[in-house]
Amino acid sequence: MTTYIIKRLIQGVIVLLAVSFICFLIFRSSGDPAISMAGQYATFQEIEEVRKVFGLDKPFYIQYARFITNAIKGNFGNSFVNKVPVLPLILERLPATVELAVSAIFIAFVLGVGLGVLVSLKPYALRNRFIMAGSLVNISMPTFLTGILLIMLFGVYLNILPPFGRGETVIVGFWRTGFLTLSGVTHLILPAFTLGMYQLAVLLRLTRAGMREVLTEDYIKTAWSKGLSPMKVIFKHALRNALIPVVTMTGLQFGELIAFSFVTELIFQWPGSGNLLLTSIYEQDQPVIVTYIMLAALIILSINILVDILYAILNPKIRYD
Amino acid sequence: MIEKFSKSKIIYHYLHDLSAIIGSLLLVLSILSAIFAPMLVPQNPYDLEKVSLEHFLTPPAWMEGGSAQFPLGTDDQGRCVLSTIIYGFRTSLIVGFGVVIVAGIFGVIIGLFAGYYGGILDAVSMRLADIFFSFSTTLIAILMLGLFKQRGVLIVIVAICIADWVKYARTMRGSVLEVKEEAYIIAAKATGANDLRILSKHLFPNAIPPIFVILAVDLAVAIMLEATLSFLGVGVPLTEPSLGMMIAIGKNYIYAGMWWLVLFPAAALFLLVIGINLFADWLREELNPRIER
Amino acid sequence: MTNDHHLLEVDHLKTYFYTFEGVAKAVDDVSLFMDEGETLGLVGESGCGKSVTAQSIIRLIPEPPGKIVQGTINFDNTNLLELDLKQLRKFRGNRISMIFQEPMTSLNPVFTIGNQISEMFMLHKKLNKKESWERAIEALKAVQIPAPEKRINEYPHQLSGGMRQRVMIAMALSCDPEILIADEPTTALDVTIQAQIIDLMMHLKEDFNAAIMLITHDLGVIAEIAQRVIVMYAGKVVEEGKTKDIFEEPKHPYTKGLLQSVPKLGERSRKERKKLEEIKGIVPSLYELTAGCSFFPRCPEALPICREHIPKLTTIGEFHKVSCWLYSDL
Amino acid sequence: MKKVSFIVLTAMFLVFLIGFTGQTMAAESSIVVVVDSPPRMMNPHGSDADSNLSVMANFFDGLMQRKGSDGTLEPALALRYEHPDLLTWTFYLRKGVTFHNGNSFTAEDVKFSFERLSDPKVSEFINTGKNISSIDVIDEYTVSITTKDPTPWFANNMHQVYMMDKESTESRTVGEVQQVPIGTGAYKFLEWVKGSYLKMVANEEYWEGAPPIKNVELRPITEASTRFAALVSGKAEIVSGVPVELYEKIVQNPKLDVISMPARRSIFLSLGNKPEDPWSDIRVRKAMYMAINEDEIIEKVMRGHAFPASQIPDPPTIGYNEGIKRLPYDPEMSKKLLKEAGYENGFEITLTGPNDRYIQDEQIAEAVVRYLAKVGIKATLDVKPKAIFFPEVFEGKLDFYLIGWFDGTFDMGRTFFKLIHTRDKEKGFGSLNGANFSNLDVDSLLQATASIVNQDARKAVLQYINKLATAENIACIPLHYQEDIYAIQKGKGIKFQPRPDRWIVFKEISK
Amino acid sequence: MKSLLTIEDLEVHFPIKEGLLSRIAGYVYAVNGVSLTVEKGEAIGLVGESGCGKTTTGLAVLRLVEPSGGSVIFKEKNVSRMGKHELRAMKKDMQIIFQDPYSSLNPRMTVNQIIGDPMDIHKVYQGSEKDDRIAYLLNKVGLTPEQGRRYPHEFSGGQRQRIGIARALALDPEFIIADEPVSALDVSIQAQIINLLIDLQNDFGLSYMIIAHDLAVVEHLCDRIAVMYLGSIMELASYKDIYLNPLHPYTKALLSAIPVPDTSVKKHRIILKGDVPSPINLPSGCPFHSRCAYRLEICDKEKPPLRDIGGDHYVACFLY
Repeated sequence: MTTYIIKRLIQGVIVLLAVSFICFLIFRSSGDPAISMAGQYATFQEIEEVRKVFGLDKPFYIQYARFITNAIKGNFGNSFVNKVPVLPLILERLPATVELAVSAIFIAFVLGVGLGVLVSLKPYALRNRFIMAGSLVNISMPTFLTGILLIMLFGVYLNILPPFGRGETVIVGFWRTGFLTLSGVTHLILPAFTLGMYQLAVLLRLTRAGMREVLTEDYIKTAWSKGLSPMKVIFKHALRNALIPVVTMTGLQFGELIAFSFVTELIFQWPGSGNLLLTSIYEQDQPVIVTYIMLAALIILSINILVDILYAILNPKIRYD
Repeated sequence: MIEKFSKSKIIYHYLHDLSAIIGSLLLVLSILSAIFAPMLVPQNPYDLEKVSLEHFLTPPAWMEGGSAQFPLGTDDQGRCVLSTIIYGFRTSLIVGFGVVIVAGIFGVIIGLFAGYYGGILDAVSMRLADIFFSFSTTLIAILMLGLFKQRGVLIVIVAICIADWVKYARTMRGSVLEVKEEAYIIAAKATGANDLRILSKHLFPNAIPPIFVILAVDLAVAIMLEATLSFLGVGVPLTEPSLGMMIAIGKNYIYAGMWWLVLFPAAALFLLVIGINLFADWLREELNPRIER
Repeated sequence: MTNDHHLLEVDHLKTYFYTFEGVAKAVDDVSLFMDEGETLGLVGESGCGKSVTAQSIIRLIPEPPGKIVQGTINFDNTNLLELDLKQLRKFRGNRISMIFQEPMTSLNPVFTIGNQISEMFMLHKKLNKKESWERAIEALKAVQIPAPEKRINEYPHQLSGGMRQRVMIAMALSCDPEILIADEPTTALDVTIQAQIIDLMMHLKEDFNAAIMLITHDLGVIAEIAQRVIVMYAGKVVEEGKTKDIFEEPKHPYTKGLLQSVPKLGERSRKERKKLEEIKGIVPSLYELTAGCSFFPRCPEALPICREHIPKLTTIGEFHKVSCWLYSDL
Repeated sequence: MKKVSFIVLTAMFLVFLIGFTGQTMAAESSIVVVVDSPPRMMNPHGSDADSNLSVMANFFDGLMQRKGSDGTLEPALALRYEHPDLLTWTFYLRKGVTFHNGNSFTAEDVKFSFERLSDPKVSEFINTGKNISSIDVIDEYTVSITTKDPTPWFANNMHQVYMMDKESTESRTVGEVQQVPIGTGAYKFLEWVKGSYLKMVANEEYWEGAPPIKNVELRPITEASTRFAALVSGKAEIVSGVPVELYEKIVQNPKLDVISMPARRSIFLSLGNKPEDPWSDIRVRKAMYMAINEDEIIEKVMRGHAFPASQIPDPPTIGYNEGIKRLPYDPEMSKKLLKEAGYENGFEITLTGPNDRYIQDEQIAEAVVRYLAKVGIKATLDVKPKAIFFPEVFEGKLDFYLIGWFDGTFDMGRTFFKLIHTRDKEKGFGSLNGANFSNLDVDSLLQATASIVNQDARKAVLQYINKLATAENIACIPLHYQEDIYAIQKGKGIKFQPRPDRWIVFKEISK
Repeated sequence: MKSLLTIEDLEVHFPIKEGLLSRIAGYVYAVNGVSLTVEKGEAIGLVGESGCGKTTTGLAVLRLVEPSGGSVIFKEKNVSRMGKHELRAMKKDMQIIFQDPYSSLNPRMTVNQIIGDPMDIHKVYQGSEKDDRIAYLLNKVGLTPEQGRRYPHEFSGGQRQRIGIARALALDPEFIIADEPVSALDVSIQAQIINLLIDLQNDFGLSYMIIAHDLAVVEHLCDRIAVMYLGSIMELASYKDIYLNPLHPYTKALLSAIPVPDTSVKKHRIILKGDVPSPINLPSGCPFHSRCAYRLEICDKEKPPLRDIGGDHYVACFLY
């Protein structure tokens, strides 16, 4: 197990380097940040000077090497646009994103697994056909559309839920949370559902497929033949097995949600890091983008490793030798 | 799985599965309307001379101020919404099929060789897959915009493919690893068949079915992605209408009460995608060896 | 005719499966009985309905597509088919228990074997966790698993096939059932392990005084341990009788053919090689049964009547019944 | 178990209460203002974007300030200035001004602030900074600044060069300076949650007297429709950048007032005249001009919220020429001109433009492309985010692009050097002349203006240059001046007068 | 006369990789020094329980798995040293039949294509000759030429096994390895396939290596039988000697464990203790010593060699 984790970490570092390199490459070849950094009225020479100050005149590989050496020391440089250190800039926005992602994945997991089990027991019942149709609707709607339609319905026509922003927040230690105020929670509802909707459908379908498969297994027959109650058979013997791929998927999706929820954040004007990323991309703020993507890769990677560990706990057969 | 692969059975199942029929009908209708768009539409939204600001923001025909010339109304540039939707299908389907064909072929080839030969080839291509997979497709597309500084259908296809081939490669690899162990592959080796023959005649045809399911699902995903990218303003150019862009434009008019700018393209996008998904669902069940219908 | 004090009595059981290809009459009018402490062998080829019969008894048929269409299953004066799930559960595992063919898949892979065995005690004996655990260790001891205190914390995949089947037996016998249904318990095992398991089952049967319904396609196993044998073919009982009668004086052409077609160890060494007697043709699909006797197309002794009419099970000796027109009249 | 959940619930309830009381407390003499783009940083020199300068105007003061709906230049931290020769500017500072941290404002702070301008790590006013050759502190309240080149508009720019406290800026880390502003402004910084809000509180010791509104919360919302939602739901008192497509809705809303203000920014299409291009022919350029139905653009695309423009500068700017008139919309004439020039069958051209910079920028460009198509010119539309677009302008690779301009100095001299002077890397002229327009007469006249200080003389020369470039040579096709639309909550007694530069200076608002 | 096939000290060890650099942490010792000869026209049986290496031995002979040591001489040529082309040509003479009639036929090919495939590969029987040959083979294995146009899933298990046999016969091989040819079939079908194999041997003068776990099947089909345990041959003798005069304790246990469908035969059953040890951690000395009732002191130290104790009866046990 330990060797496995070390192996994954080493792989992760390589992935991280590759990812940062690709991002760096794209942005180096995409535009000259010095132009916008020098101000509207700067002359060609002044821009050249700016380039020198920021080392943008150096060859690409030197810039990259410098970026990486600094990054190892924890210094990811300053934002070209905001001129402040990049890492705190992103971290400051992270709690909003994490809270959104956590709520979304919570909704998706609880409802997805619950409905998935329900549907798997009697796949042909009318009610369950409706649930399945609903899940199909969910996976057939791009997130932005879900968001807009929810805003249209609840924010504009019914006007019962706030359609944008994060509401009132409270600082607990270093963490700015919206969970603890009523306004924070109501603001969370629409974006969390928007973000979680697609995942909900995916988890529902995965649970259903898993349950349907598991329910035909011999050990379920054994469990019935032991005289166990349906609750025990379904929730202990069947669900535990069906959950293995579901938990894996949930973990992977959670990573994705934290790292790449910018579409939802954009639509709901959520002050999270995804929104920051999007703004930075439009503003070509290269240090923010590269750092963000590296951070995202790191988050996804750590979650993947955690998922693998969880997988091993859930599935005693796996020992990663 | 192969056991159940009887042709008559597939047709029978198909004809007895209402959702599969509805799904494929929706898909076929969209494809047909996309192909025959120039003959169908009241106004060609690509023809810059025909579109005129004169008719901007006309409501649907049945509403007050509506005109029979524009059954579903017009957008803020005076484009006929119905025509734009039909042309939008074109963009969606070109991107959708473009992605599944390009990413599919690339991914399948990589997966086939990685799975069959294993070793370094396998390790390298799968690590590569990890790297590309750790980006989200939307993000790649936005980054591509930075690289090319231009928008275009081709760039959208390339952008989506960059992360998308991974799905195919992984699925194909998994499928190949499974089929590789089948006795008929060993039997083919035992009769002295060379690698090329084994790959093409024995391995490929048997490892490919799971790809069909991915293909169908991915078509829907690619279409949704194109819409998302166009919605974000990094998809196809403004002059080549796409459903996502229509929604993006229309969203500014939600509060102004001009619902037709969002609702019609949204419904069109939704019907197209759900059609594909219905079909994909049916295909998945059909090709799934484990679940008896 | 039948003894009134049978432990289990299955009457005119019909279990059908409704699928795409049509209706599969997996069990078609099967009647059988079991007495206390006896070992009944249920033998037949794949798809003959022997497993479905057994699963019908404790109602494990998946619905849909399966359905018990007709019949009664009387156990201790109760018709099991009339019970609701809650009542039925008092029988399952407690008074009638079952072990399955694949020891690899019939234990839940994500729970320790201790967890899975102690569940039985908690459920049927209402013991607490600790007591159940201790009883589980005893049960493992009873099936001769070495170091049960250690093994009890292991997961199924950590055990060999033989060990797993022992665990299944321990679980099945944990509540002193009156009937143990063993569905191909040794088919997946090697012969030397099979010998161990059969030996174990026979010992335990005496200790627990349970009746065993042994379902297998292996005539050798039946010959060695069953007291009575039921031969099934295409969902129907074709012959039934004491083991000695069936093996030494088989009446039904199918039984005869089956016995002759099996290569017997040492036969060639003793009697020189000859070609095996084979039953021509293939096992019929349950969807394409003919109107008359299902064995008719393959039967070397077929009569014209066999094509048209299904023969009835006729008694031809003490406990010996056969379903063949050669032995009965219209 | 139960006990724990009880405690948790109570705790949550208490936090809720605190949350609510926090909300209600802020109600007294406070406003929430929604703007369309967020401040980037709290460093007054760090960004020359109006969105940032506007916010900084509340924390900081310049030596001068602009006031009122016409943007009159008035003294601020400087009481007056002298301009003894072409290169020298002497400022006499206001006495008794203190920074928010209590430090008093002196000539040393002015010197420090100007020096800071040329450090690219903290400043985007490099051009201004590098142009200064020396800063002499004459006494505690007098500073003399010498520029390298004659810069007639130097003082006109002083409202956006903010004065910082030398001591606190040097003693704090760069990061802290970027986050927490310490200025002399009418408002003191309270809290900034990036992406959410910026809170500030009145500076009771402000040299101009304490501002009427005590608490201000600034909420940036980039999505136009979301801004609207904030307004309608009553979450904001003042909203700037009201989308034109929602104008009617707001007017109809009885709870809202709409104020529209002609903005100074003009929108135009820049056009080059490289000899190999078809559009180097003045007839072609005229034809393109006449093909565009600007009235329809204003009516439909801008929903009537724009004014036709005939030139780049607006009336208050030095260089505005009343004599320049728009060419009429005449597609027939346009086709005729094209035929004369030998482009009967049109030609291909790419129209580039930003899609996140000006009001309806994308839509305007799209409409232009279609007008051109109607006279046979095949224009390809290529719109992109401003961060990609502007460097392309700078690199001078474009043929034809949509851009907007407004010069904070109210003097066209600086702008023309950027926009229509021939590109000259050595001298740094024409850096935003992205389509390579070149006219030597314009160039030489422009260079001559640098040493003209007399305002009337400047005006005359600049007007002439303007006419030469835009009317006679069609260096650009002017479209319109934008209109800024603000919405405010009715019945709260809010007095708000929009400024020509689109800044929102809170000390000018009362309630 | 030279033997048709000579296997000498054949070893197959599969590496187990683990750790960061995928270094080899150990081996699965599947086959450990197997020596055998097969004469022309002879059928030899390989019996043993699952995991004893009998299938691996069969695959290694055809080089479908690479042997780690030892040599395989087929028709006086060393198979282990053959190049790609030679190996391919060799497969004309040596073929294999698989256990699972369901997975051993390519589901995407018709029966005709399956049987014709080897002919295409080796470019023999082209054109109409090929069709004739396929029809002939189908007939030979008891199927009709019409059935050749169908796909494998349309057949029952026994029929599929016939197709597999027809494929093996396609190139007119001299030697066929049959890996558990009947174990997946129903009892009544097993006899049909066993009889077919006997008929084909008589008709074509084939040599067989029959790999099976069922001693009764092997006894019926084979002239000589090798009993394998943990990758080694324990005993090798004629079918008669194996049954009537088993010497190795393992052979004895195996024989006694097999239930006989005959109520008249009552016999004493030897129950072995425990499970077969893992082929990853081979026991020292005799592979069987941990379960052997007649264990001597030497048994856990030294591996007994396979010795001829007279009458072509080989046994690997220190008792003899």
